[in-house]
Amino acid sequence: MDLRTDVGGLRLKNPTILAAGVLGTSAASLKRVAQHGAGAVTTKSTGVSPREGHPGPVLIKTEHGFLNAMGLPNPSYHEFVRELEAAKGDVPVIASIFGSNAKEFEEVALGLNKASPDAFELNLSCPHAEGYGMTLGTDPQKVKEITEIVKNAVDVPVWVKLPPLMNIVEVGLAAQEGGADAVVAINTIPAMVIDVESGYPVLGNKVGGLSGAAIKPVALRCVYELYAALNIDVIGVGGVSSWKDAIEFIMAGASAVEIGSAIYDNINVFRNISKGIAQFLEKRQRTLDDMRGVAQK
Amino acid sequence: MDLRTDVGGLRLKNPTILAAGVLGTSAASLKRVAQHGAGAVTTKSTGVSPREGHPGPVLIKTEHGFLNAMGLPNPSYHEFVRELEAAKGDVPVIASIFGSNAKEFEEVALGLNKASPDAFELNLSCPHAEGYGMTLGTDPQKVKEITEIVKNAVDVPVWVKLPPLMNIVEVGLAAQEGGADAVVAINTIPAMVIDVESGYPVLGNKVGGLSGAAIKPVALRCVYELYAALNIDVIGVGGVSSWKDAIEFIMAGASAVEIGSAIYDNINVFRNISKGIAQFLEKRQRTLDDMRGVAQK
Amino acid sequence: MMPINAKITKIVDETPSIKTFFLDLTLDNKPGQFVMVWIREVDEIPMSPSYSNAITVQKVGDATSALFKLKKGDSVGIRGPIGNGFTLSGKSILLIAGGVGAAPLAPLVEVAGGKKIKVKTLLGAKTASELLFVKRFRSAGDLQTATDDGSDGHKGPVTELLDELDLRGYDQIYSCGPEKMMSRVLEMVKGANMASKTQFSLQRYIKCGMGICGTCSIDPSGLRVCVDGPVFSGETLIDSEFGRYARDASGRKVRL
Amino acid sequence: MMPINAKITKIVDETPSIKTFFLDLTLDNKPGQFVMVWIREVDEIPMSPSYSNAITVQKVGDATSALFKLKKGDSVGIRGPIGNGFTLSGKSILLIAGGVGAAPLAPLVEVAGGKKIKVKTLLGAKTASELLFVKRFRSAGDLQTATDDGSDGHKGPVTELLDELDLRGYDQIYSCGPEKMMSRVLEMVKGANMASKTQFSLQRYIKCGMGICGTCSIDPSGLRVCVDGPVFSGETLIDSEFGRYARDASGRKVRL
Ligand SMILES: Cc1cc2nc3c(=O)[nH]c(=O)nc-3n(C[C@H](O)[C@H](O)[C@H](O)COP(=O)(O)OP(=O)(O)OC[C@H]3O[C@@H](n4cnc5c(N)ncnc54)[C@H](O)[C@@H]3O)c2cc1C
Ligand SMILES: Cc1cc2nc3c(=O)[nH]c(=O)nc-3n(C[C@H](O)[C@H](O)[C@H](O)COP(=O)(O)OP(=O)(O)OC[C@H]3O[C@@H](n4cnc5c(N)ncnc54)[C@H](O)[C@@H]3O)c2cc1C
Ligand SMILES: Cc1cc2nc3c(=O)[nH]c(=O)nc-3n(C[C@H](O)[C@H](O)[C@H](O)COP(=O)(O)O)c2cc1C
Ligand SMILES: Cc1cc2nc3c(=O)[nH]c(=O)nc-3n(C[C@H](O)[C@H](O)[C@H](O)COP(=O)(O)O)c2cc1C
Ligand code: FES
Ligand code: FES
Repeated sequence: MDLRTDVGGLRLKNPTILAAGVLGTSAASLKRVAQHGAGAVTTKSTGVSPREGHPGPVLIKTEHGFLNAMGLPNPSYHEFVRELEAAKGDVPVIASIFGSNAKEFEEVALGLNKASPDAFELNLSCPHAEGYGMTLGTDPQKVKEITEIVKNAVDVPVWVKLPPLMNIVEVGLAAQEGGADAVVAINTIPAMVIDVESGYPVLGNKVGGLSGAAIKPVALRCVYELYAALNIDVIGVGGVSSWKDAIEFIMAGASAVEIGSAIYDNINVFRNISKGIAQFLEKRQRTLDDMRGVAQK
Repeated sequence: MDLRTDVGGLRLKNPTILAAGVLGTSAASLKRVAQHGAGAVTTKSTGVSPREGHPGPVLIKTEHGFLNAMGLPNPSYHEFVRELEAAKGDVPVIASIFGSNAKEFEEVALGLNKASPDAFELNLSCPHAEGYGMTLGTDPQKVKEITEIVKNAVDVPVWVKLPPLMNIVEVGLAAQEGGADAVVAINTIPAMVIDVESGYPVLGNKVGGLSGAAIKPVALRCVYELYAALNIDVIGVGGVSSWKDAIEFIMAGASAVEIGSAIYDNINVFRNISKGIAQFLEKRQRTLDDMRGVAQK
Repeated sequence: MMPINAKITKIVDETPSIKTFFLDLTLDNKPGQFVMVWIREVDEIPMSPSYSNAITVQKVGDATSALFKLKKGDSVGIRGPIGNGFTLSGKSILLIAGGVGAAPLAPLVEVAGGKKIKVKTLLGAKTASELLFVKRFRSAGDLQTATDDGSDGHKGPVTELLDELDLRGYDQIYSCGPEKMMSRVLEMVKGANMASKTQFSLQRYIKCGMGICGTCSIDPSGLRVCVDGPVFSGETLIDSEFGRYARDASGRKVRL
Repeated sequence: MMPINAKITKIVDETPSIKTFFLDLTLDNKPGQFVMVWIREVDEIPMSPSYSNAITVQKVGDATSALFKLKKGDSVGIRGPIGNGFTLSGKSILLIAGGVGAAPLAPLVEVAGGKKIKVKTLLGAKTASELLFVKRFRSAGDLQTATDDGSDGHKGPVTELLDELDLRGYDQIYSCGPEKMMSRVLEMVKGANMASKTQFSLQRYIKCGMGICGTCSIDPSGLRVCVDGPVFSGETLIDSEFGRYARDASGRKVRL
């Protein structure tokens, strides 16, 4: 079964993509994920200067998902450009970048562009790093401005990763107006867990972002609404861990899915999901394109 | 162990409250919940005219929570005022009301006020009824205006139920400025589930609201942020099903918790949670007041 | 509980207004439990399985009409089984069924037959052609029928057949059908001091089918038909709303 | 996996820089697996249990200093056990431990002792007073020590003791300690064709401890120290970053 598919300006061998911030800090790690079947891989989000991230605990498995407050640790684009270069080869590599304003986004994009990533993903949605991510991604004007400046700076496709807003369509439209080739929905949902024995919030940063199975129905709703309203591709992310999850997203309108937390159970998740999707399509004698958006009634 | 507590202008015998929209359509049902240990009960949200609600399925148990799109079915305040009257007696009864604008809220509040509810809860947060709930609750100006008008119309405490916004503090402050005696956080999160066999969204209304365990960390974050920023009481709701959950909310700053979906497992959830809280406090020789907000570091 | 996809494998016309839909699924329910049937794009409605793999439906409105339009090979979504179902007990039982209310009672008599329990059924309908599952009741025991027009059996309400019976002669009594009919049964079993030994399957507006929304709560107990029922002992129903009113989709009281 | 609250029941000074913290919790780990220790308000750091209910910690920075300030009765949060741990095999094994690297090896020799496996340990430290768990290693088998200042045993790096041994005489070799030391061990076992029979416990910056964040991935395999390790066969480490560089909290390469 042919799972090749065009997604936001890239051609992928299958519609499963490694999500940003997961196993994306080194070329070796990205390549290992590619070898486990991912159709494309996204790097950890990179910024203008090195950040150590928040103190631990930085990631907790909750009963129904995962909660993280990594705090955007990264060695800066100056350092990361070498990893990015080395990461290329197997499958398309998408460089996730962040900044506190349009200028910083441009600087990082230009810096990493030397390593010729296959696409950029703008992190306008990380919920636990003051002044970054979500702080910008909730403002349609800023989303448009940042998308435009990066789009003008580079020649490869630019994807915009959105926070799980009630009015996600509004920022999705802003990204589209800014020239985005695709939107990616969703980043984690701001959340917290408290240790009742000690009375402390468990994360070092207290508040973090919820991912995994718990958020899947929220992500699916976002994809559904974005697909109905936008003309550009929508990439679904949030709680995908099985081929059924992936098909749900595709039926909601996703061109591809990104996978993060499910790595915890099995790094083979990409291969397993591709296999499951292929079997599903074969049984029905349908293609991915046939399935895309069928839940839009 | 004494669990009596003052919450948003009411004195409750324990800090567990039946959430709006759950077993709240008749006096008999509300009284049955009171008999199972609830410290107070909230009615189904009532509006100006009868609504049948959305076609089914209206409620689905997902892997990690519940998804509903009831669509605010209610017989109108004209009819419901009699149920409200009959519901009184055992524990405080909170009348949940909705409308499409401040005038409608006022009309419903005045109408139900004849039955002397112990408090009003303004539903500014239901996510799946076009023109109601969340549509208003995302706008701080409207939240303030509606709170003010109801507050002026009635003499009992007025609580404002908020949607799970990223910037929930902003609308919480608006409710406080409008004179609210407490804020209640959170209502369900807009979400959906798709049936991969048929390609249909499962809910009759397609999009609904996610409740239950999946949303607990999100609700907890909202309560934590509201408690830090507001001077009025915060009531936590979202995924409470055990005494540990309740203690987490209290440590985050909640004066009480509302319980909805957990009824599914056991209508005795109120009694069980009160018992668990009492044991926890006894072991530590602490009171509810000692525990409130200890996670605010 | 998510709906499971079920394909319709066969459709049988039972009466002019009632069809049985066989599914490629074992419903795994006790007689009297029900499933929620999702007719896509229309609604989700409660149905008590009439066989281990079938529902028997009377066309009464939107959703049932949409269901009647489905063909072999089409599919519906199924959630369930839900609720308590009937409790079989004793050596000799009596059933009073009206209309499509025969649907959950037919599998009950078959289980009873397997357990060598003596069964007597009183089956009513508007007219002869609307009598449901006549063969199934007859082969499981004694059957008496009643029709409004006298086209089969006794002419008049099926409850009139009760007048001739000594209700105390039965260990347990079961009833399912129009509420007016069941309410008459309740009066009679109450009179015979048999209310606590009579099980009624109630029909109320079911929305969530999960005991959460409260739509199906009955007065004055607040018990939920969907999860605390749909089968209730006659004793529970005495002095309740049963036979007097129900609530519509909005929660408004509607006289019966 | 949420942190479990563990109360400190006893604190033992092992060496001037190392303390053992006993907890009211059974850690239930294989030797070489680790737990994440949450020192509230400070950080969460990886530690390999030294007993079934204890961790043995060297003070090196913020979190370990904060841990050293805790008293009996205070508590920490524990997540784990995490990772693969050592695999015991053969009849005669050799251990090379440096500094606090002795922590996970001491329980290993005790398990080996219980299985009648012959154990020889080479234990190194800066100075005599810093030699960790001398008694435990000695009672489990043969022990040779080395100190930088010659205050006990051989004067010089512990790896120099390897020169005198026939490495092929051992069925399996285990090493834990400073990476410079382990990297020298790797060279020697490689020379003796024993790399595939040698298990190294690696220390890398661990953030999530769940195999998700990628902080601990090593070049060029991309294997994660936290879940694919922390124990790796020497064969896996040949021509890797091991002994040459690691990454700091930001992901920047740091030469060793
Ligand atoms: C536990 C239970 C088991 C049932 N088993 C059967 C069965 O085996 N066979 C059968 O034919 N019928 C059965 N019914 C009745 C059946 O559910 C209704 O006839 C059906 O829901 C009507 O749907 P509609 O859209 O076609 O009718 P509508 O146009 O919606 O209304 C027609 C009538 O059906 C009632 N009704 C509508 N929706 C519901 C609902 N969700 N729940 C309850 N009543 C409703 C209305 O009050 C009205 O009186 C059962 C009902 C219950 C509660
Ligand atoms: C699997 C494993 C098992 C370990 N077992 C033990 C043990 O049993 N006893 C013991 O004393 N030490 C052990 N360590 C090392 C211990 O985790 C570090 O010494 C500790 O994290 C230092 O924290 P700090 O804040 O005090 O030091 P910092 O001030 O943060 O730094 C001091 C040094 O510790 C390293 N370090 C800091 N944080 C981490 C981290 N999260 N993960 C790894 N290294 C870090 C830094 O790179 C630096 O070299 C183990 C490490 C690993 C990876
Ligand atoms: C540990 C961790 C780190 C993450 N780091 C980033 C990041 O750097 N940039 C980003 O855009 N998203 C980041 N995310 C969000 C994921 O890319 C993804 O949007 C989210 O986890 C939902 O997908 P999932 O449920 O498959 O994990 C991170 C998620 C996790 C769990
Ligand atoms: C079936 C159902 C109906 C609901 N109806 C209402 C409602 O009418 N008004 C309202 O404010 N909230 C309503 N809610 C939201 C709940 O009151 C509550 O905020 C939410 O379910 C989260 O709490 P839980 O996780 O304990 O269920 C409803 C929730 C459910 C599950
Ligand atoms: S139908 Fe919702 S409680 Fe019974
Ligand atoms: S520390 Fe996160 S993957 Fe190992």
